[in-house]
Amino acid sequence: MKKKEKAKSQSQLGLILFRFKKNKLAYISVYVLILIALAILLAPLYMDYDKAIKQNISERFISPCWEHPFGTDLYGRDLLARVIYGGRISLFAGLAVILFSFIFGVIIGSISGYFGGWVDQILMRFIDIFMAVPTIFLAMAIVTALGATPVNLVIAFVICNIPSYSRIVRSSIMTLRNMEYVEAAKCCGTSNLRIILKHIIPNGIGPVIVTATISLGTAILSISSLGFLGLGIAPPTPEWGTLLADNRYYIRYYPYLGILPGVAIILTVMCVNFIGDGLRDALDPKMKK
Amino acid sequence: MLKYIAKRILLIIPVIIGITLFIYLLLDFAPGDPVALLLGADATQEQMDALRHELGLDQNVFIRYLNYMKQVLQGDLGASWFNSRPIMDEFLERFPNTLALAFSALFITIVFGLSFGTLAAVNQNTPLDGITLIFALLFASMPSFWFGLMLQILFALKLQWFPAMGVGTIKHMVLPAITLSLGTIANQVRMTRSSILDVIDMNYVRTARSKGASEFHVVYHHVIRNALMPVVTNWGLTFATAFGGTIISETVFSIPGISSYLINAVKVRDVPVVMGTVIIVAIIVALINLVIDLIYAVIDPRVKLGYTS
Amino acid sequence: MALIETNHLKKYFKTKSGLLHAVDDVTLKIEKNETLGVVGESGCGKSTLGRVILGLLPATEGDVTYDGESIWTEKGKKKDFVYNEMQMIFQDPFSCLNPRLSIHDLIAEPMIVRKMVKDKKEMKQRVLELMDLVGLSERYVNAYPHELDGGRRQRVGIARALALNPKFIVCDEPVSALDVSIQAQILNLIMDLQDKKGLSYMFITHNLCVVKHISTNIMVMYMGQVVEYTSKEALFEKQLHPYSEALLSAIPLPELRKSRDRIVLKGEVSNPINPKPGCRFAPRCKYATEKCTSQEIPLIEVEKGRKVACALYM
Amino acid sequence: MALLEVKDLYVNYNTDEGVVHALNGLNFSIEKGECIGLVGETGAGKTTLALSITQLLPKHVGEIVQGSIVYDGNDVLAMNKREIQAMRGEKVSMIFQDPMDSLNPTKTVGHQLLEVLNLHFKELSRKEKQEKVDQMFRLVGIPAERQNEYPFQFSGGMKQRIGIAMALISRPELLIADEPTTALDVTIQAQILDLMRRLRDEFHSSMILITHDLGIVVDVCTKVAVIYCGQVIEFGTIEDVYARRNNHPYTEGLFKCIPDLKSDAKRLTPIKGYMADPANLPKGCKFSNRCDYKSTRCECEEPEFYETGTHGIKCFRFEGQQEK
Repeated sequence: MKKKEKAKSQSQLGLILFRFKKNKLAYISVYVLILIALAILLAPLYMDYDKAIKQNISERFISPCWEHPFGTDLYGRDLLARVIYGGRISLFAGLAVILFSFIFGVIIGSISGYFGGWVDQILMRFIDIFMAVPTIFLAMAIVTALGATPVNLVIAFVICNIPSYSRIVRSSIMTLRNMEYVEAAKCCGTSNLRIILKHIIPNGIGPVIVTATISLGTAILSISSLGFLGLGIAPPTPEWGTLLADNRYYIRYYPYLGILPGVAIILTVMCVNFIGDGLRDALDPKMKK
Repeated sequence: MLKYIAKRILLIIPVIIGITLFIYLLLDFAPGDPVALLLGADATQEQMDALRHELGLDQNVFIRYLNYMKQVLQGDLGASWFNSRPIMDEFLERFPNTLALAFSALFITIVFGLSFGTLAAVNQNTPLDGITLIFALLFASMPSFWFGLMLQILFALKLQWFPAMGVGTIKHMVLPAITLSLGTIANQVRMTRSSILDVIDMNYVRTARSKGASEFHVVYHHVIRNALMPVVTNWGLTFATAFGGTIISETVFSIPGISSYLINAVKVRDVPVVMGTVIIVAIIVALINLVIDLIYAVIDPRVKLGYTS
Repeated sequence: MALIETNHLKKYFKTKSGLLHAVDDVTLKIEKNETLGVVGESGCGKSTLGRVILGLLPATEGDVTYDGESIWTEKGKKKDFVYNEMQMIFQDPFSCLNPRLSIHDLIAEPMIVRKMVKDKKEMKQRVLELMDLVGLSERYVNAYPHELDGGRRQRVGIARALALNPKFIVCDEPVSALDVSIQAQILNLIMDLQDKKGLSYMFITHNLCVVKHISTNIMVMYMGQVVEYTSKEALFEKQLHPYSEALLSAIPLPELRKSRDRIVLKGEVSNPINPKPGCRFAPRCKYATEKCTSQEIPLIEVEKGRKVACALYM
Repeated sequence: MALLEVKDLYVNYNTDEGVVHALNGLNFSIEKGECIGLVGETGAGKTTLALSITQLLPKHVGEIVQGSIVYDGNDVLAMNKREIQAMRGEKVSMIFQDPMDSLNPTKTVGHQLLEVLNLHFKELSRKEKQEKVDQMFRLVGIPAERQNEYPFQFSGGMKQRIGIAMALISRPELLIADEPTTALDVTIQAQILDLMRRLRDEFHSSMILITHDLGIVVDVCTKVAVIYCGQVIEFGTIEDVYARRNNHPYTEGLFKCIPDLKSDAKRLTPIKGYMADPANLPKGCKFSNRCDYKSTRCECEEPEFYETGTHGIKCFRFEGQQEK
């Protein structure tokens, strides 16, 4: 009974939040992720960037200790510093990728889905073209052409992500544009823009946000994959992928070199995934119970 | 049916033209002179001009593209700018490795994805369901290069159960294929689960139960096939993802496949190699999608009858 | 002059299997303060007709006039006055309200769009007035649609339609998704509003029973065409077209009776895709003769104010 | 002995938003060969009752809290899975509301009929089963050749015919039809009702017809039970109830708010207010908040069932009248 009271007079958003909070794992993940993000964001306040890039051969391969909690790598750089500063690129490049893909995807998908007809046909044929090869191939080609900088990395992945976002937005809008409340809006002469912004996007955005959250994890992993392949960020800038690539031949002798950065990446990405999962369940209560 | 297949194959052509044109222009637009890269720093202007002429780089980019495509249509992908080896030869050598890898990953993904997804769905809201989902998310959160390295160190270098690198036997394939399927299994499990849960709520499943069928009969005869439909459509994407993932697997396990070929070409901007790879990959992905659509038609009578009528 | 008039209105849709004659040659007239009941089964084109009259769909042929003026400009744009004068009440109380908006915002939305109200205070007052008019308690003003039941949602939909003070409202099956006890409430409300505000309605339904009380005239449609068009009294007195007769007879009435002499039609409705000339009801009609399919059956006036399209009356 | 006897049944749905009390002490029974119409509005608990009888309530959500269901002398709630499965489909069959999605879209309709025989009549030969299927198709008015087609190739009315064929092929003792014609057009509804009447006479099955339409019941059934807020509030033969002399105030209201084709009254007489929230039910008579005759007693005390012959009404107005 009490629960019922609580659900009363809540907007849909409120209801979704209410359901999300019931998913403990997802709820905890939000806090953990905020902590990780703060640690990464505020790194300059408590940790010298020099520690992450300055080579110091005399201190190479020091196992984790009080001074170097994650140990040092083959050039004697502090691994924790490298992981934290590396996270800046991975996490924020990932966020940027999602943000821009989201914006472009919503714009293209809405136009395509709402107007249909030849506009849709043309846009979708373009989308087909970019879906013709696996994203990582496309991203590789774009990064090589533009040069390996963080900004170009983001551009490459945004181009790769737009198609799937557009498609999701498009299909969700195609079902919504036939809803009776959209017709009701048309009846009083609401402009197309207002219909899209006020009636369609707020109702269709849910699945897109879920996709965005889940693909944030994928984006972080893909960016570090390119780094691992030597196609991402140019050294010595620390980045999660390059960091592992640098040490890959020494991991068998110094396992901490692989395990600790790996755990850091997994923890971050897993939080993102749990949140995405929680959001999905909150948006689609049918999946629970 | 044949008409449909022909139509689908014809539709691949504009897509291929689009993607190749995009990449061709992109590589051309990119800063830096490939000729300078090829000849090194101390080449003279004459040498550079000569090579540029030899490679046809002194012409307009669209004309070059047209000439290139003409050549491709005759089945000739040209030669690498770097070692002048015909690209086709190189492909034929490397392709089987990559394909074998991608297909084994697809196979592992489907087998594990379907069985665990079904298991989780049927036991919805039990600990089994929860554990499956958490593991799926855990695997989805691992960088595959890291996972590959860990597998390599543990099972190849320490335990020596499998070879650490190269190709040759089935054993060589095990670790790379597992690494590769890591990224796709999680998604497959989740999709299968949610799709089955969707179907299990359908009225026709209730109808089947009302006929007095056992739960196993209901799931086996009425749920799985219908639940497979959205999952099967996703196999195309799964394959593409696995195919893209071979880059990592091949790098970690030093497999001479098409992906490692591409990485090197991309690093030195070997345009014909990049273009050739993109064309071949696009064709393969499109064909796989076609095959998957045909499988779909077998499962869904609506589509099948739509083709024939 | 009639408030709403259509003249040989046609709406065709292109489909894969041919041209769908959704609305085929409909001529109708709705006077001020009158209600036209449009009755037919699913797929007979009644909803499409309503949408064409409101200008939500462009007509393939023919025109819709409001007070003698076409609702379309020369260039094919909808004229501005249409939005203020003509509104719609929808069938599905669940999908007709945007779930993200509160009841206040839902009712206020048309007034914001048409810039009818100056400030927030006036808006709030207008909204409360409208809620009162449709019998919604004030405490729901900040509620969201998912918190209301079907009957109350339908009241919100009616309040929204009334927000712009329209003269003409198309009611597209407004009660068919509701329970009978709620149905009667909503029907009464719609009739009361007509008296209070001098509204004209086009009332679309599949249930002849429902239009019994509300209509002035009734139009029976079958596969895109009008088969009978007459005053309510005349129709319930005697149905001239065999389809109207069957439709009325098929309604299960909650009363004891000895014999069950209802007409059961054979066959089912098909789509009017590339229809053949002749009566479209002929395949299901027990009176059908060769005459029915060999020639076009026009809608002809058999008595004053009574039109039927049937070979029996030619 | 009654074929089916439901006694004091309470069913809850445990949802995220709280507990919904779908059935609240429902009593109901049906004799062999009877055809009872179960009338009520959305949310009254009609479908819940049907699903409780066949133990098909949604897992984890629907829960039988109290009461008993006895079918042919056997306690349904005590049956194990196998016994329930043996009962479903063979002795008790169901016809569902929405013909659009009550059939498996990827199996031919013939196969779906055959499945019932494969489950319950294993002793029959293939040929015999096939013959039965053919015969069933003819009986519901579908050419037997069409059994190799898929559900999407049929119209709504045809699909419902197939649903009926599927429910009757095992010649069940009890048929539960849950709003079988609600999704159909009136002229098709008339066809289906006609068919159901014919088959009811032919198969001699007992039938529970669930509907919201009082008009359908009088056409097909011999007895009627009116259900409101998860309770049967009036029960009797068609003649008892439709004579409209003594009715529960709710039934009376229902009759009044159906537009009458004969009267010329301009306004309808609706039942005021809305059905009580099943998550938050009133203490006394569940209808008291909408009732014109209510007294303070109705608000705090639940009325019993007062019976006169075959006619029972759950309302204090009829207290003491049962002797007459």
